[in-house]
Amino acid sequence: MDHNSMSKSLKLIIEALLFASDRPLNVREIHACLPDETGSKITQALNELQTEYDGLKRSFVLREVAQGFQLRTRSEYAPYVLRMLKTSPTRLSRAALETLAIIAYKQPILRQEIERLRGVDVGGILRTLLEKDLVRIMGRKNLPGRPLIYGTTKKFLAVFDLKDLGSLPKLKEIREFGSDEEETVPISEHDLRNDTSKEENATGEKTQTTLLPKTD
Amino acid sequence: MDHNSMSKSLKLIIEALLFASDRPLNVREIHACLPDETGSKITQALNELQTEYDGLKRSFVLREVAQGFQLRTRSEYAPYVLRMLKTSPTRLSRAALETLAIIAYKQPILRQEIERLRGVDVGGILRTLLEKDLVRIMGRKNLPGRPLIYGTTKKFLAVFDLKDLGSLPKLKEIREFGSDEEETVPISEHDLRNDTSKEENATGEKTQTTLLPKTD
Amino acid sequence: MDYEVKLEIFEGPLDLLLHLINKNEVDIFDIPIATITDQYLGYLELMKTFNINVAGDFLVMASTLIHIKSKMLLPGSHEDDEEEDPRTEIMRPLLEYMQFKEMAEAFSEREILDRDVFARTVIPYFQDGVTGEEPELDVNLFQLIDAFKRIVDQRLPGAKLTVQPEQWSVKDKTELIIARLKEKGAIFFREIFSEDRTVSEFIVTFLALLELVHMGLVKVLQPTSEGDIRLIPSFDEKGGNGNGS
Repeated sequence: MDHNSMSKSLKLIIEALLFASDRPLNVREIHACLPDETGSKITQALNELQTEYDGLKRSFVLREVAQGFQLRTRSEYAPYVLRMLKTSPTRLSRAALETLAIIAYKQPILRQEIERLRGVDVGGILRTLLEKDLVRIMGRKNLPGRPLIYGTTKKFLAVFDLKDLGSLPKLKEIREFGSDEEETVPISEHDLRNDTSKEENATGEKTQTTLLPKTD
Repeated sequence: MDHNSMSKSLKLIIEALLFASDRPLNVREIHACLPDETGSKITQALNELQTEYDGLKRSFVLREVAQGFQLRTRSEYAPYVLRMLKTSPTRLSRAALETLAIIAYKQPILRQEIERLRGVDVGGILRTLLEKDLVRIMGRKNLPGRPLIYGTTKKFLAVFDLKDLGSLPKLKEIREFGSDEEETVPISEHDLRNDTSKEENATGEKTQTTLLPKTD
Repeated sequence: MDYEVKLEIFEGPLDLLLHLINKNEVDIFDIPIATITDQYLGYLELMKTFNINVAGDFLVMASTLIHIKSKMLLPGSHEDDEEEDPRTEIMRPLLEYMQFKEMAEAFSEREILDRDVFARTVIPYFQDGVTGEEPELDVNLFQLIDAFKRIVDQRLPGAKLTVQPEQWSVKDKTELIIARLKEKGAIFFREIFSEDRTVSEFIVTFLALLELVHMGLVKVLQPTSEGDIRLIPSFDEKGGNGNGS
């Protein structure tokens, strides 16, 4: 009885770990979170969970894949899941976000000016931003080669919940926020302040912006 | 019988969607994946799933947050999950929480009003809250200097386990000339919304931008 | 000295005042202003002793307290019904502050995401479970350029990529591509080069395509990584002249 409830709670702990993990977990990794349990008990609990989900006929199963165990939806639900994921917010990479920010603040702007500010080629990013309808071509500049002039779109305003471009916080206002010593996460505003520097910060690609689709 | 199995499969499809989503899904979004079902059937299925998870005593539950539904682990498993994720939990300083509380209850609100209520400069804290996407800039007030107006985000609701602004815990009124501290003033979402429109700030109530600080 | 030398850091004057009120266990609706003012000033002194920069907000409150204290000392003034209790000036903000402190406390006791409860995270695994209609693969600029290089190599082996005086303008080629897309709906990438004879012409055609892609007028798709790249129009006017079906 006691043993039973023990192993039940072990099973549930493992379930919680699998639930919250974004990748498969192997027995060793689970064991690291539960040092008081033995590896064989963990394996047993995993097997029991597997049987349990099959028995419960839920929409997900516990699959053993190369790298460990992972909760996955059953393949028969894939069409629905795919439909959901397709309407999911699209992500913008940090690089795209920075480019977008430069355009938003400096528009009307030429590509070469954006590239001067970012220090890298922005062709691909510009295309993505154009495709996502966040950026538009405003016209051409009377310069050799007639370069394109970029600016932001109406959708840009909608996506970032801005009434108009005037509602964009000014750089001065962002600077006035000062810094919070306690917990500071480096973020785009900061990069905006030091336009040209920060290029060597290549760790950046982790931060992503989620663009939530309009919900009306 | 047929009806029964129909609704069971609807429940399972919804479960699969919730399971595969990293954000709360609302009825409208689920409906978009299941155009043949009615909204009320989806709502019913969601409610049934909620009861079911509670009954099953699994490690996760279905919560209604940020005007949507999301599967979340039960709080008792937090220590294990944190160990697995190898991250420190979401943390906000006391000052940040106080500022957030002021913004949540008084929105739309100007920085100077927040500072009057807290008695100190809140620049650094505001920056942190904006970075963490708990607070957003709603627009500008028609006052000299066109100061920025602040409000809370959808992520704020999601992080603090709130269905909507109307489900904020009631603000305790401290009676000026009595000792009855139990009296409460209901602040409905409606009131908050009205305030918003008073500001002529029709930027819409949805938060569009989410900056996700990704955990490695 | 009566002070325990344990300097707490306060968020601001209201925070400090509230601390003194709690420490003295006095009623916020009947603050013993003289005592509290003395302790408040004592604390500021202590901060100075420790070389802590006393923020202006603290000093403003100090003068407010002294002002209230002097008002209270005037005989009878605070018993006069017609005049407001001078302490109201600090009582109101203190009450409001307390209210939000309490709410902040209530907030922190909630089941906070990524502290107490955890949601599912993005999982890309669904892809391998799905068969059939794989969505089109978006090609990036590099792949596009790479494909262009392949065509040049195939058609003009050993040709040197030297730029000659321009015979074709990007604008001409842009119009050509658009015309073809309007006519056929979708074309293969290599088709747009079918009439090109020189490397410079290739380049101009290619630049024209890039321009169109930049402007969002053409979408470039590649069904599989080895498959032929296809171009589809995405202009507003949909083809035009009555293609019934």
